[in-house]
Amino acid sequence: MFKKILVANRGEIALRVIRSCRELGIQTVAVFSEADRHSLHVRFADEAVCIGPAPAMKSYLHQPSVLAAAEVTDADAVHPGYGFLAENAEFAAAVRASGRAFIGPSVDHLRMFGDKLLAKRAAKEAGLPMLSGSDGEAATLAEARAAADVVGFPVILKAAGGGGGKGMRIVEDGATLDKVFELCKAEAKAAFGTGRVFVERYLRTPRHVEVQVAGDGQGGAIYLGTRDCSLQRRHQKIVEEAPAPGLSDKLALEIQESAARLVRNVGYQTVATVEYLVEDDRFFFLEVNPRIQVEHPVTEETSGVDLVALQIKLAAGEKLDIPQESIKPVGHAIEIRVNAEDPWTFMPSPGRITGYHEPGGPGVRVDSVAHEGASIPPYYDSMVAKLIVRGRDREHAIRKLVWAMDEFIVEGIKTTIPVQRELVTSEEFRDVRHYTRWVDEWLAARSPKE
Amino acid sequence: MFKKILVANRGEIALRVIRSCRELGIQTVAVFSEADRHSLHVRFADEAVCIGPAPAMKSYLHQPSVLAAAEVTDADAVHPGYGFLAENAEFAAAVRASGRAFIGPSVDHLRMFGDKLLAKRAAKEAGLPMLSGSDGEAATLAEARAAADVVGFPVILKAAGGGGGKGMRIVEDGATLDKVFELCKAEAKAAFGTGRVFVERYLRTPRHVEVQVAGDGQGGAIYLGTRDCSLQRRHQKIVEEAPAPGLSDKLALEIQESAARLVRNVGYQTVATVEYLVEDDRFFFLEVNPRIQVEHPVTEETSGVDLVALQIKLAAGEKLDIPQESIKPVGHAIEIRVNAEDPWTFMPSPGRITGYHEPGGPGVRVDSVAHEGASIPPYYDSMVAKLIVRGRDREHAIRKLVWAMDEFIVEGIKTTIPVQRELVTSEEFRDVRHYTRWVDEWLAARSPKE
Amino acid sequence: MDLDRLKSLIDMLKELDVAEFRYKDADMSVAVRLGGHAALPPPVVHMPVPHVSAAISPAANADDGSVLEAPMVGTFYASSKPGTPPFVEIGSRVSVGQTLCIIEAMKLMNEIEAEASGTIVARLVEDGQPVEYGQPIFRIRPG
Amino acid sequence: MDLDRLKSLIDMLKELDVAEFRYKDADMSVAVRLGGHAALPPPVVHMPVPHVSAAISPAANADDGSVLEAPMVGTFYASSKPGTPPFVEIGSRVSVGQTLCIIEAMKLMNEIEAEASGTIVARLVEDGQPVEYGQPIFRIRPG
Repeated sequence: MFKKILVANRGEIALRVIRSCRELGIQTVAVFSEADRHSLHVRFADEAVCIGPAPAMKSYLHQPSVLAAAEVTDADAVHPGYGFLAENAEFAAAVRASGRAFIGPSVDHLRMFGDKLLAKRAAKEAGLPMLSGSDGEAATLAEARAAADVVGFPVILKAAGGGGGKGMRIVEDGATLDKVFELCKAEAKAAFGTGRVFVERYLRTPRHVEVQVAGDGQGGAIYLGTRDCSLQRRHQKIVEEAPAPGLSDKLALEIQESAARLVRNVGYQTVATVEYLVEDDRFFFLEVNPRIQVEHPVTEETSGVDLVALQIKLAAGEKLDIPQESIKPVGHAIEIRVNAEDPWTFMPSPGRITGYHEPGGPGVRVDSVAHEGASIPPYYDSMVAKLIVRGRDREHAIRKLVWAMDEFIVEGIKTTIPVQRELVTSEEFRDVRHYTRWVDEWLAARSPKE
Repeated sequence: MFKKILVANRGEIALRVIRSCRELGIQTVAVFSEADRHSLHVRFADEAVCIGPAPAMKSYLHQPSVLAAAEVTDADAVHPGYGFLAENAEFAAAVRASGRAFIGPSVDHLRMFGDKLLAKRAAKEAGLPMLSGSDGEAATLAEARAAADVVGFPVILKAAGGGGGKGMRIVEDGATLDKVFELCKAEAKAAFGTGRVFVERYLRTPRHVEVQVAGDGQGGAIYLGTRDCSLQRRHQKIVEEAPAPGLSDKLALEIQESAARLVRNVGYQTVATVEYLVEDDRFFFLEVNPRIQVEHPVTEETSGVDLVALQIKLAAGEKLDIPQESIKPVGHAIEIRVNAEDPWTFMPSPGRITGYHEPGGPGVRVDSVAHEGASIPPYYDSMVAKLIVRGRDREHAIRKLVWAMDEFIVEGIKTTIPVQRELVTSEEFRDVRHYTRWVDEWLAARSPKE
Repeated sequence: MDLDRLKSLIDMLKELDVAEFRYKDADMSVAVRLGGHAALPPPVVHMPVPHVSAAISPAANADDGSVLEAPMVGTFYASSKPGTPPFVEIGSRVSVGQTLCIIEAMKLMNEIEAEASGTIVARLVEDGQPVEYGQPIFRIRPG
Repeated sequence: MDLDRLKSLIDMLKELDVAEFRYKDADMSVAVRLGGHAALPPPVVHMPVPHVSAAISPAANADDGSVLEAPMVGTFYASSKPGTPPFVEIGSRVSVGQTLCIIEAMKLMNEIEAEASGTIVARLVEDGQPVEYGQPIFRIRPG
């Protein structure tokens, strides 16, 4: 097992990693920018190194500084958290070249799942149900037109280098496709370094369902349950739950087995999330996130498995010691991302927290580094806390969540709690009639001027 | 079900009750003394009434004020929490006389379990194993001598009106008994209103094991698991865990079944704790606490049952809807009472909290109304928070607890966390070699001058 | 220098969470800086607590006499029975021991008496309304 | 000084979320700074963070010249190779662009140069020690 892990991240996920390290008896090194000198992730690590000024490009994203911090502290592994360098194959390679473990997948798997076309090919080879489309790159407008004509408009044009809601465009008709195709390729090239794009069938009202999986790179792979993250604003998840509600037992089993099959098929080692779109009892492969995800706690709460500890153990070369049969998710868990944003315009609201109280009691979990007197800096994402509740069933979890939100005091800055409260108490959410673009439509209908 | 519950308490237990009420859709009324005007239990209730000045005798213990608050707010039930008026039969009778529900047992059961002699008789009738002794009141010195001679010195002389560690004295020999007997009776009379005392065998190194039970007054009674609270300082519990470690399956089953039998036998309605002493694989009835207890969360975490919600439902006349077979405790939970006290002298350390961060993450629960800027007033008990952790097994729970304690920031006042950290990491605790007076001996050995 | 007035000033500044204070006029000048620990920071509670008394408007100006606070929780009655005239009206002269109102709690009618003689300036609670401990019920100008 | 008027003033300032207030007229002047908002309260972190730099004593007096901070994370070397004399000593005159030390990170030797000419007053890091970004490494009196 590792002796000392450098946590190449900040905020709640850095503290989350430190928590599991402490339980496993592993020393920790925090890195921080000048803006985060007083952050609790710094206080709770055994050692801490300032790696640069506030802008992420000069600190958390600056690979030489992170690597040098690992070197001077003699850390034998690096945990990237999520975001920042977590899916950066070059960084993973550099960490490993320096003789340290990168707590994440192989460089090949990072490249495979970082490229949507390669990911789709791997999913197809594993027999996962795919959205119809160009079946590979649409290199020319003619190829894109041909694919769109077969699939039927509207189609979605996606950049191979995109993902997580970035680099995609809905195209309503052929004339529009003619107009935007080259532009899209140019944009993709500029944003992601590759101009390869592809055409996919566009679903109108899909739900976002994903499966938490883990593989040990030695032929072992398990699934740990489904999650539904269909409450999204502009493709950004704001509420997540486990298990995904409203799936038939058959569908839930199929979707999970297919996810584990993909992981097993490519010999993947560590935790990952396989994402799907679900519409009308059918599911379609979307993408793979080869890292720990923001919403991992809802799976922890239902499965009882510490996913970060599992991730660390797998990175250390341990075999998967959890038989599939032993994973029996219990109850229902929901997470909201409490962001420092105006709840209706979603404008960032950085600043100092002047009053703070976290909800507690049975079934309530808060992952956060916030406290009274702490500042949410304007340089990074706006997350203040993750609030996770666990109930006997979905209805119980929703009731518990509503009260926990009412009990969550964050003063001095605005948070997204008010909009999340309305969303989780809506009839659409209760009856599972929501879909990935529902929040956007609901917000537009709510304030037509926005 | 009730429409509006007045919570006749303060601090974390008041908030705990409010949390379950919210989940059940019940309105809440907080009462508060002038010292607690800014307490979070006041903020989170739907209504709040100031019932008097800071001293408890003039506010939380002042029955007319509490009753009047229920009257003016039109509450249809009163939840007493623990401490204060929770076991006061006169108060329970007055609440019921005013046409409201008292969320607790019947007046008869409060009287029965409030009098240790009546409680012992009930336990004996239910066939529970009893400590040998005077078998009822030792009305005269001669009776006490006779009982002590049979049992063998040292014996313990207990006041019928005592309980919870109060009103008892260890008597080493006959000469001492002669000297203290009348004094004890006089002290008991002064402290508890009754001078009745009894003689019991004294165990040198017992563990304190208790069973969480619930009855519906209609013949239904279940047990929800064992707890061990053997880490005590001067009879005050400071660390509690569930299940009780080191009991054989047979003993654990017997002790739990006997507890449920007692509750069933007397037709008890609501939650209670049956307390035992355990020594050398034998168990002996100690007393019954007819209320929700401070340490109830460890049972909630292992059984998955919301005990406060259950208590409220039972008070509303609902039948016990949880079959005994469905209670399958999972994992291990430990609670520490974070008190505002010097960790080594246990001198109260009231004052203002200048920095505060609660631990979080998987398996960590905090029940508290503390926050940065809050004050721990000198008028009441010194509890700042209850920290509860849940692990796969006892060893995992201890590891998690240690880190959670390290992560708990309470600045501006002293807390008991440092002594609790040493206790739970001791070999004696790990190997379950501790007993009810072990902490006192350990403390004395640690600093001989104390 | 009047020490008592100075103490009142500092007490007030502390209560108001003032960090620094300077004052100067023809007669005097004073400068006070309050220590970090002395001043209580504002509590988390900023929102009004929905007290039973929330609907009752707070007392007016501080120089409008002294406030009589409810000595107990209960229901405020201005008169001995419904339909009868109130014990006192605005402008009434009252003397020590005179009954000003009734606070009823648990069927007990508690007569609340004047602690000093003076003139009723304001009644701060409506007839039949609940009051909590310490809630202002009358404003009385002494004399 | 009228305490009641003063209280009303401060109440108003607080309500308006004013941090500092000064007023002066012919008769009087008053200045108030309100706690809480004006000055940032100390952060929760009171205990020294066990930085890699924890062992290094902080720079002395502020007037002892200006501080040169490490521009990157790495290992500090006072000389180009072990056993060779250091680039600079205490009392050395240095000019702009002169190499003062090396910070090694990921096998890269980064020469750190003087940004201004002056005299080395103190070296704040020991040879071979790790440094973090922004950590003071030299104190230099300009001129």
